[in-house]
Amino acid sequence: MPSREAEPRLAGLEIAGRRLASRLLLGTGGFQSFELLAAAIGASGTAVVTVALRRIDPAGRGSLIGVLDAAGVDVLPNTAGCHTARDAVLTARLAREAFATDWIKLEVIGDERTLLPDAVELLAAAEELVDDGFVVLPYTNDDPILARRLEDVGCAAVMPLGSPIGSGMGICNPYNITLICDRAGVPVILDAGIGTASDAALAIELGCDGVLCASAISRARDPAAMARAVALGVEAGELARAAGRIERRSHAVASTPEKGRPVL
Amino acid sequence: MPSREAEPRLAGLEIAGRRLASRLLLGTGGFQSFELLAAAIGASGTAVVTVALRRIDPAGRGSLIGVLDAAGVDVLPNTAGCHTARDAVLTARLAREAFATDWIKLEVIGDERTLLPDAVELLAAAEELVDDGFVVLPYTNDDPILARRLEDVGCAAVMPLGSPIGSGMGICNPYNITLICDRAGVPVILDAGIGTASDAALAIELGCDGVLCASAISRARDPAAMARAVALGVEAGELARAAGRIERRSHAVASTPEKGRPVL
Amino acid sequence: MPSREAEPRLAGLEIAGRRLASRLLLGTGGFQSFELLAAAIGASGTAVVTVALRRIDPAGRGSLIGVLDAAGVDVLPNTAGCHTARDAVLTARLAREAFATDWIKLEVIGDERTLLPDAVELLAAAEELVDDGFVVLPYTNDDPILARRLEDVGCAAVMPLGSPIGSGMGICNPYNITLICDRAGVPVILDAGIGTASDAALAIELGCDGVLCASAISRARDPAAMARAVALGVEAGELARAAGRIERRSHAVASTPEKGRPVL
Amino acid sequence: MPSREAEPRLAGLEIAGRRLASRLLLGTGGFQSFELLAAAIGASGTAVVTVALRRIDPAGRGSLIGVLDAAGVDVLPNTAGCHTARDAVLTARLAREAFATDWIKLEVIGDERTLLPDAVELLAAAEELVDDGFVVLPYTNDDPILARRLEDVGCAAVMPLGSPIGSGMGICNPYNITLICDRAGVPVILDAGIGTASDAALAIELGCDGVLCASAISRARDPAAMARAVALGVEAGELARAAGRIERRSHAVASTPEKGRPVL
Amino acid sequence: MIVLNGSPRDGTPSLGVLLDELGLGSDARGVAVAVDGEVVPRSEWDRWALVDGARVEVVDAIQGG
Amino acid sequence: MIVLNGSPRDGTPSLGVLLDELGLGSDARGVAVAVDGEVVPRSEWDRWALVDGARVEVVDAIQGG
Amino acid sequence: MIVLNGSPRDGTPSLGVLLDELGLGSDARGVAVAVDGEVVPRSEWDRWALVDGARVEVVDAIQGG
Amino acid sequence: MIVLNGSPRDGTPSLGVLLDELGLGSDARGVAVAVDGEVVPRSEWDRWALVDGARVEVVDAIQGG
Repeated sequence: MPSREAEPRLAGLEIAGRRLASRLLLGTGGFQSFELLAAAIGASGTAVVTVALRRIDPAGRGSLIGVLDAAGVDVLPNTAGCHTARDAVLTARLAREAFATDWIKLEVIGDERTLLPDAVELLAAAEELVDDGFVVLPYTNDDPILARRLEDVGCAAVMPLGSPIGSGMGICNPYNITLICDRAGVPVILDAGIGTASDAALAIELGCDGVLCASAISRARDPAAMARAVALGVEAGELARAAGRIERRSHAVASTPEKGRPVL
Repeated sequence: MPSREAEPRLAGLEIAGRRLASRLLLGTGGFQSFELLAAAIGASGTAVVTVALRRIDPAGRGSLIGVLDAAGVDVLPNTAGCHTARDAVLTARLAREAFATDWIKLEVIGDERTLLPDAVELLAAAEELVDDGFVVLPYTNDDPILARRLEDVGCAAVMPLGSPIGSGMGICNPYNITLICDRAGVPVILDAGIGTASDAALAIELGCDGVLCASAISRARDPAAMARAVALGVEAGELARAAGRIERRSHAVASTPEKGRPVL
Repeated sequence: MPSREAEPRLAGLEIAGRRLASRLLLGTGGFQSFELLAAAIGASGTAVVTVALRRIDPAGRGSLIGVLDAAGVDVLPNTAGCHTARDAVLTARLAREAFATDWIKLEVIGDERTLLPDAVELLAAAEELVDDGFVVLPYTNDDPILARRLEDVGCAAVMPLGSPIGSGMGICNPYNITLICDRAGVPVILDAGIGTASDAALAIELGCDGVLCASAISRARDPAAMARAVALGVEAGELARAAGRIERRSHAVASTPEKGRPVL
Repeated sequence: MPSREAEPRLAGLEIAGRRLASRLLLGTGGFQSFELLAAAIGASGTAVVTVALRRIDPAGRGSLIGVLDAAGVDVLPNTAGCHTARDAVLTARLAREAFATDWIKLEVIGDERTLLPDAVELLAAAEELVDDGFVVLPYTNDDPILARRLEDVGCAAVMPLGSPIGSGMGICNPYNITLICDRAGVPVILDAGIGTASDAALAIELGCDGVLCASAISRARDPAAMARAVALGVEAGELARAAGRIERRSHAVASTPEKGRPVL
Repeated sequence: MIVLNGSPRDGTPSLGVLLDELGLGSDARGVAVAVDGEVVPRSEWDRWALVDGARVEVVDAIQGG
Repeated sequence: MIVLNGSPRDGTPSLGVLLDELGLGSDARGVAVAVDGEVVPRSEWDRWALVDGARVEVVDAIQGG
Repeated sequence: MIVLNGSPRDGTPSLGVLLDELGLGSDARGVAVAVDGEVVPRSEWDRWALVDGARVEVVDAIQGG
Repeated sequence: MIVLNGSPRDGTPSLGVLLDELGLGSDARGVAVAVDGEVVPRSEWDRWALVDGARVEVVDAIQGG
């Protein structure tokens, strides 16, 4: 078996010059306890987890940051819930203060029901944040043109959805994801829609450089086991893509030769 | 993460009372050299590989058996190329003599072009071989009724196809595979059609107990890497199924709570 | 527009030398009243409807036959509910007496839950009924090999399912249906699984010669409207197939030339 | 059968207060001759066809307008080939002068290879053209948020793609099309990707109010036959949607009652 | 005693008498008869004798399939 | 000199003269004209003056999408 | 009066005092502050004055997607 | 004459002799023999007689499926 060391592209994901130890990014939303979160982080092998900002609870601050520190992962703040470029930009700036990072997972959604991104606001926010020095990772839809425009304004990666957040429907339009990957000059991270390990493997096989997964793991019956499953799926997909799969054929190809068959 | 020891079902596949160390079975057809075959066996972690019987080449016998011995895997002979129950039964008996095993991967095909199994001849052959003391693993189509009848006549497992042999189309009808798995009292091994790692993961997630893979590995650009990829896919699928995936929903479910969003 | 007269293949379906005025066959099960049934027959334009046989209700015989006579359609009795070749053969003989027809829609199911056909019993029954002079139209699964064997024993048509009876899932495995159509020497009638008009159109486009539809029509909110919809779908599919569709391409092809675009 | 008169929604498509006699719009690109174009228009029953503007050929002007006049159809000019809002707005104004119509099919594409729309430029152009008094029908991607924003700025309809122009891949993401239809307050016209009649039927069944079809018809082997096929597909889909289809079920539902089966 | 459509019934009438009672003449459309697993041709309904314990199935057309 | 549909052309005729040469009257259907990026209303074709170097685009209806 | 996270609150303390009351020093991790739609850099928390009616948002890290 | 794997061959050797010629002892792994459609158990290779015209199939393990 070819050693993974021999294949630099298998060595992990690089975003904005920073090498991540894993192609799997983990969303922290939805875990029922810090223990389950910590276990899932460990099982996933992830190096980066997302967090959000909400009004402080004066009654008692959680120890989320402590948990993440103990797990040794970096924090990627998001702008979840923002509907306008203005909101998202301000939220990103708050996040920079809160976490001392200029990385931001940019979310600008179009409505509460679908949580789908708003292309126009998203692009405007991305441009402003890039100008302001942020490393912008935008959650986007599966439109190849928008993905390229996000790259053109300087985003460090693009994060197209497979299907709506939390839906678990997997990748509704693999064709579009392939188009995005084929033309991207920055890493493509499949974000949203993953339901299970095979979805993650498929994302990588289609050409994605990474996968961000939240609900599929945090809301699984056994989050840590699913974290490990998705991590293995990512790894499987990565090896499979590098291995050069057979082409799909609409006819059979014998795996045992006909020649020499005895006449009995 | 729950230890795999704690979950007996993760400990491997058991057929006819024999525990296999891996849920992945490897077909040996299509490898360009014994070296590539040996490397793929190693990378796959498989415990069982298929072989076929053809008229002996007097000019020089290969060392296939030696390679498989060295790899420490068991041999599962097949009846590839047989079109009738009679042919398949005789071939199985030859195989029993050749390999000193009563395990047989039973193939009775309907035509050369599709290599699809012939339901009637397959069932007749299975019944006769079971009566003759064989441990019968039939390559079958994705018909749930035929799968159950094969089980009813005493087959030790059923091996439905995902799509035609060597086609790499994956699982054309996941619904039927699910039906087969839901109702099977013997192990279900997805045989034929696997093209890449995510297909293997999906097979296990749908409920299959194992996967048999030949062309997807042997004809990949890098067979050993693909062997490892498919093995990881199987493992990923296994963990994911045990972890209890989220349900598919046709609407979004926020992974970040709306409550407490600041007004900026 | 090419006249339909100019295209003999558009003139209808021919089975066992009998030309049917419509490619749509209608199942009579599930209609809530004879009035709805009569309206659906009219709206569908069908020439053949299926009926079943059950123990007579001494309290009062229905006027089903009268309704069908008034509608001017031929009766195709079925063997619904039979699990064995013996049962099905006897039921077919009862039907011959009851309806003075040697046409039989042969159903031999494997279980009550899936209502999927049992390949072995089906083929045995088909062979016996053909020998007994019946015009046999077997309800079969989507296995191309079984379809060919049914043809080989003398069936006048083959009726593969798209998905289970009454499920409305459409055509789960279009690949198999295409294989069946490509190789059939007798008419192929898609039976079971149709949910709506586009499913019927697709069946014909894939190469089927006809469609049999029951639940999709009889259990629709407005059965007569759905009957007309499915009939139009069949006609649309027929014309489309004859018209020679464009190939699927994975890239765009401009429908407006780029040449001559003004510079504004 | 319910009369179509009794169902106002079956009476056709209304855009910006103008009732169209057919839900099918025809693109004129790709026809090999005016004769084929005229035949397809007739066979399609369409009331509206698209045209484009290109630098005049001094050697000899065609009689396209004459053909369309003779066919009695209205002209819907497009802005095909435009990459920026500015270009598209200017082209729309040229079209208004050329055809004395304020209707415009707005296309602003992101690149030549995919011909996919550019969300940001499209929305900007739409807003400007609406302000300028145009009746704007934008060719858009399948993003539900963009569709709503186009409606919000005053577009008279939205025209999402099923798949790239001329690809014939049908509807790649039915889920998104359903989302768009469920929430639209203006007519939704499926534009681009249709390959055959069943695709058109499906579009309407998903909830679309109309279908625009060019290459599938103009590049079919027999364009007029395909025009008629697609028109029937649209009509079939319309009736089927109104008829209230059965739900999809993952299990069988007998169409013949079990009760009263004789014991033979 | 005979068994008609699964229900025991006293007496052992001829098939013709039994069908008469059910109001079924030999021109009854959509109807067929089996006795002890054998189909009785319509033309023989009148003269077909039933033995004691005969299982008679009389079936009629219903909506189906 | 003007540029007509991308091709340089000697002289600086009025737009009306230019269109006459192309055989296009103000009733020409499917035709439109832009000069230097501005659409010229059909009603003003006759009296529209062209300056030296003007870029004139004259477009016609073609089959399209 | 100021508005802290949407709730009116008597008095107009300095931001530093307000954060002290919340137990937040300038080394509080995962916390950020905006006043009237402007983010206040952590280094200026101590010396930032609040005007009457100021809208203060103090946010904390939570689990999220 | 016998037919070995489809090819006619002069003489009628015993099976043991024939296999010896092919270099196959009874411990040859992956090999099996059928004569006239009947599988010959390995233990009987040595003593199995061939009749004139016998169809002998000798098969070996190959890569497959």
